[in-house]
Amino acid sequence: MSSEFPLIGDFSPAPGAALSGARIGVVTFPGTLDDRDAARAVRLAGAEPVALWHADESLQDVDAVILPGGFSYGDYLRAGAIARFAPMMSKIIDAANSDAKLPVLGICNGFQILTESHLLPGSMIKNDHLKFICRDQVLRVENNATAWTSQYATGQEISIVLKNQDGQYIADEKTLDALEAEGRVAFRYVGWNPNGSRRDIAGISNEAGNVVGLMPHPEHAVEAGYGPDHTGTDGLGIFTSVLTTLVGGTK
Amino acid sequence: MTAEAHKFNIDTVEHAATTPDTELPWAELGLKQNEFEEIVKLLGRRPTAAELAMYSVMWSEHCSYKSSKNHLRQFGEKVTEEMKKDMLVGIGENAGVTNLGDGWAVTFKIESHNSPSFVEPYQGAATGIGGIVRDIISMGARPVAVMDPLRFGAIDHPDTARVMHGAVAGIGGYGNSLGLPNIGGEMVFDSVYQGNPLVNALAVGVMRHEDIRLANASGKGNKVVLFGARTGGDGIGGASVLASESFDDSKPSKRPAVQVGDPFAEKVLIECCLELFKGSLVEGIQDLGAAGISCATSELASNGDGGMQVELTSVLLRDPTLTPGEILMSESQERMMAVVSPENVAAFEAVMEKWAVEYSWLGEVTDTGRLIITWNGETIVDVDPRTVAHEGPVYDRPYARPEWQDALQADTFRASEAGAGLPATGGELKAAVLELMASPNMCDKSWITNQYDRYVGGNTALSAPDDAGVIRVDEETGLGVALSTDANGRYSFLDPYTGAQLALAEAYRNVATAGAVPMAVSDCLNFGSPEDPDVMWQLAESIRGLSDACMELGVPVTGGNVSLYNQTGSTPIHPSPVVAVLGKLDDVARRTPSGWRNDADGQAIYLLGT
Amino acid sequence: MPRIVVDVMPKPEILDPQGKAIVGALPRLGFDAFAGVRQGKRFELTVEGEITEAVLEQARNAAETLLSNPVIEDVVNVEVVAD
Amino acid sequence: MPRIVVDVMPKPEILDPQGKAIVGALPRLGFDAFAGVRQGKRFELTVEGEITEAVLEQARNAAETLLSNPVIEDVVNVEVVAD
Ligand SMILES: Nc1ncnc2c1ncn2[C@@H]1O[C@H](COP(=O)(O)OP(=O)(O)O)[C@@H](O)[C@H]1O
Repeated sequence: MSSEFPLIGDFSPAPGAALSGARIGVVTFPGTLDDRDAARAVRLAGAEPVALWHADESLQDVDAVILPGGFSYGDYLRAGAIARFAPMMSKIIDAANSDAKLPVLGICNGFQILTESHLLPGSMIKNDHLKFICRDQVLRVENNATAWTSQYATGQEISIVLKNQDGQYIADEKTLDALEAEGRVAFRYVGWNPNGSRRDIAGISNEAGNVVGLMPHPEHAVEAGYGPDHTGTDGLGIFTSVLTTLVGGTK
Repeated sequence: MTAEAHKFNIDTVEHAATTPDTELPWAELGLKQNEFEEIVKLLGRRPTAAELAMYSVMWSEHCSYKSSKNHLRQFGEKVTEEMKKDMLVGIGENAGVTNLGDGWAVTFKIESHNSPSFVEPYQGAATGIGGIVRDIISMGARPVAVMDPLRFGAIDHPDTARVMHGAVAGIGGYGNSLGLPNIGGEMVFDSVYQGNPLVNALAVGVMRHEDIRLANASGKGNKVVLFGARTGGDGIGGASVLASESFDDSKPSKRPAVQVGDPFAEKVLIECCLELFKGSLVEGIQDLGAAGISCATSELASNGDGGMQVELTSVLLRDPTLTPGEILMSESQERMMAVVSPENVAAFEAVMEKWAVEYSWLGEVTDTGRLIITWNGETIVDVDPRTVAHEGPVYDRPYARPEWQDALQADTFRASEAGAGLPATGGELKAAVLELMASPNMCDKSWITNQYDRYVGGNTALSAPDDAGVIRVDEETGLGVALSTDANGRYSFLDPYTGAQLALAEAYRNVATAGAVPMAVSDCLNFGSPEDPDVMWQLAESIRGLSDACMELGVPVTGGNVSLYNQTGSTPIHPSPVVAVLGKLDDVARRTPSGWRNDADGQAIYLLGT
Repeated sequence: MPRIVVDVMPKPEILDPQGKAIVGALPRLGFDAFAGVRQGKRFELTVEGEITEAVLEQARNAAETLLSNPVIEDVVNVEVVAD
Repeated sequence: MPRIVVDVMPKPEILDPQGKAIVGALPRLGFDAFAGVRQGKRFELTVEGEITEAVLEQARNAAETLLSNPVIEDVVNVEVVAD
């Protein structure tokens, strides 16, 4: 394979990228699908994507980590259940809980891995209609005080891509009440709840706000022509948000 | 001899030579008397059980194209130099390869998985996607998209829901898990497909020119390796006579008639193969589809320059009771076979370990010109691989225009005669349009396409409900491809020659209206029994029509698939040549979506054509 | 309330991708005692009132027709469980 | 070969979408005896050799850590089955 032309979505930082100098890890598990897409989004946001392999134990000094979407281990047993035990996950769990509060974003299967890892509360079960669903989905940003949402306004509506089979977010009432009370609901579905998620929750954060998980896919809405309705780029804000967080700024 | 060697009553070549009169179940395995006699002539003795297994699957209609070969030649003959100029690999390999320029190449192919999808719709359709994707990987390409032309029985028939929902879920379940966007397809309901749904699947892949790989085993001393899933009894349920290799009365153990797909295993296999290609670690590679190891060993060997020696006990098994013949015939999914030079063995193994893919070394390439397969060192197959893979029987089946064709064509609808039924007022016209739009074959397909991931990969520039799917190949230049599949069984039934041409014309138009230059054609010819002269005529006419039209439009056929015996009892399906056209866009940013645009207020509408 | 439990397993000769993935994961977690895993389904049917032979017969029928796919699965158990 | 069976069911308070779909389908097929259905998982773990208490303990641990997610599921059964 020649290296001068990236094969479709290969990880190679675009020339002149990484202006911020930020390095963002994108983890690949066996069965991960959207790792190239997440790396592209990182690049378009101006940072450098760093490929992290599930079986390795070094975080390679990255400044933040993305657990991308897909079907790790085929989603067999439960979505995210087997991937959660990868060596790389132990490192990520430690780094996310450490004083440094490594920013971690879980998208779709990544969100499922985060709940299985107990970095985020609750769990995901099959969509209420039992089918895989792929559609353009409107979300409301409920909290822009997390590491991954600072570039949005609270209450802002964005349109990104939703695609999942096990996307119904559930938690017990106490947990749901606490999430709402603490402002940890990061995103809600607007207009239609596509999978039966409790209280229309599409994404949540941990207490510190450095760990965020969401079911829909912001990385599929970063380039005009390849996202919702052939034009949408609303997802880019997630990736620029973390860069802002890393340089210590806010909007 | 070890106990292992005695696990079965092994029918060795030596044994076969001394027992010429042993009764063999060639008829049960689907061979005709003349075919069996031909095998005996080729070998100069009766075949062993294992050889019989290999010949029977490789000489089946499905693998040998024995009824269609004489007609399919036209695809190779009716081509001009101009049509060949971008064809890097033509018909005959796993899939054809077309030059896209800038060092890029694209490969695509369409195949059927019709009867497995009727028996078990979810798994049948899922493994259909799996199989076509492996064809694309084995060319050295990264698969980038899939499509699924589907045909089911009447929408209100009680069995249609079972088949249709199962097949759609299976295509989604497998394709979505592979990370391949589904960029288009078809959905047709017609009672002719009631007992014979058509589940066709297309995959497209891209590669750099230097990454093109072919299925051949050359270089004496190079190692032969089987990797991916373990071999089970899948797909040999119908050939249970082989369960007792000595053909005595011992009871065959249970063999599944259906295959269950493991999309996760296939996704890992894709990444693992791409890593092998990147490191130039394989000399030749072949996917295992129908006819499994029989097909892979005989094709690799006969496309190479020598022979091959394989020890069959080295195959990793899921079911330890499989006999040698069954191992050779098994259709277990998610397996690949490769030829690796000795200096790359360690690097090859490192890639397998990284992806946790199981593998086993089976043997090596030789210069004997023979394919020799042993079982614990005893020879059970000793054949010229070309006689298995390429020089099977070819039939000139009789065909004739059916007697009923004239009556069928004469049965037309004339507005003047049936005038009373035509809409006369604006209101009636509106009602007629609404009725048409709500008919099963015209209405919205988003209930299907919403179950398919169209975004994964981030390169989908057009997908449903557009006329063609468009995929970006090069992120820097915007170079991309457009694809459409079409067929109309009713047109083809009325006139197979013109019907096939119309299918091509429609797919060609869909690609052109998306803004692409049509470049290549792949086709899946779904027909009834070739032993019926009416059906054989439909097949012959369709191929003649399609090849003439390809010549006329200047687009070559680079590959495809023939699916025969699609019939219930003696009633065949309508002739259904599904045609896929691939086109090129220099910059996918210039693609044209179909449908009115929101910002198009005040723009003029033109109707082009006659 | 008494329930009827229906157990459905993939046929032994059929590939079970889920079981295969679990077998691969177990040793990584230090569980080294298991040679194989197969994953099937367990259904619990609740009944209002008494579980008569007729109800049990319905459960057996439902197990064969709706709860399992006879092409790839076996119903291995239909029994009444009290608690 | 003796096996260890592990049964995992969705927690009672969690709505089970698959069970719900089955409850809806049963009466359409003429099965009217059932008030509710829940769908869980049944794992069969095979062991080479004898099933000792230590092996059974591993199975219990695997059931709690990998085979079930305590947020949504309960392990309802871990037992040895001979056949
Ligand atoms: N089985 C299918 N899989 C994927 N896409 C499909 C399928 N059936 C239809 N489509 C897509 O839905 C859209 C509408 O299909 P159709 O009504 O057949 O279009 P047309 O009549 O313009 O050919 C097209 O984009 C087509 O590719």
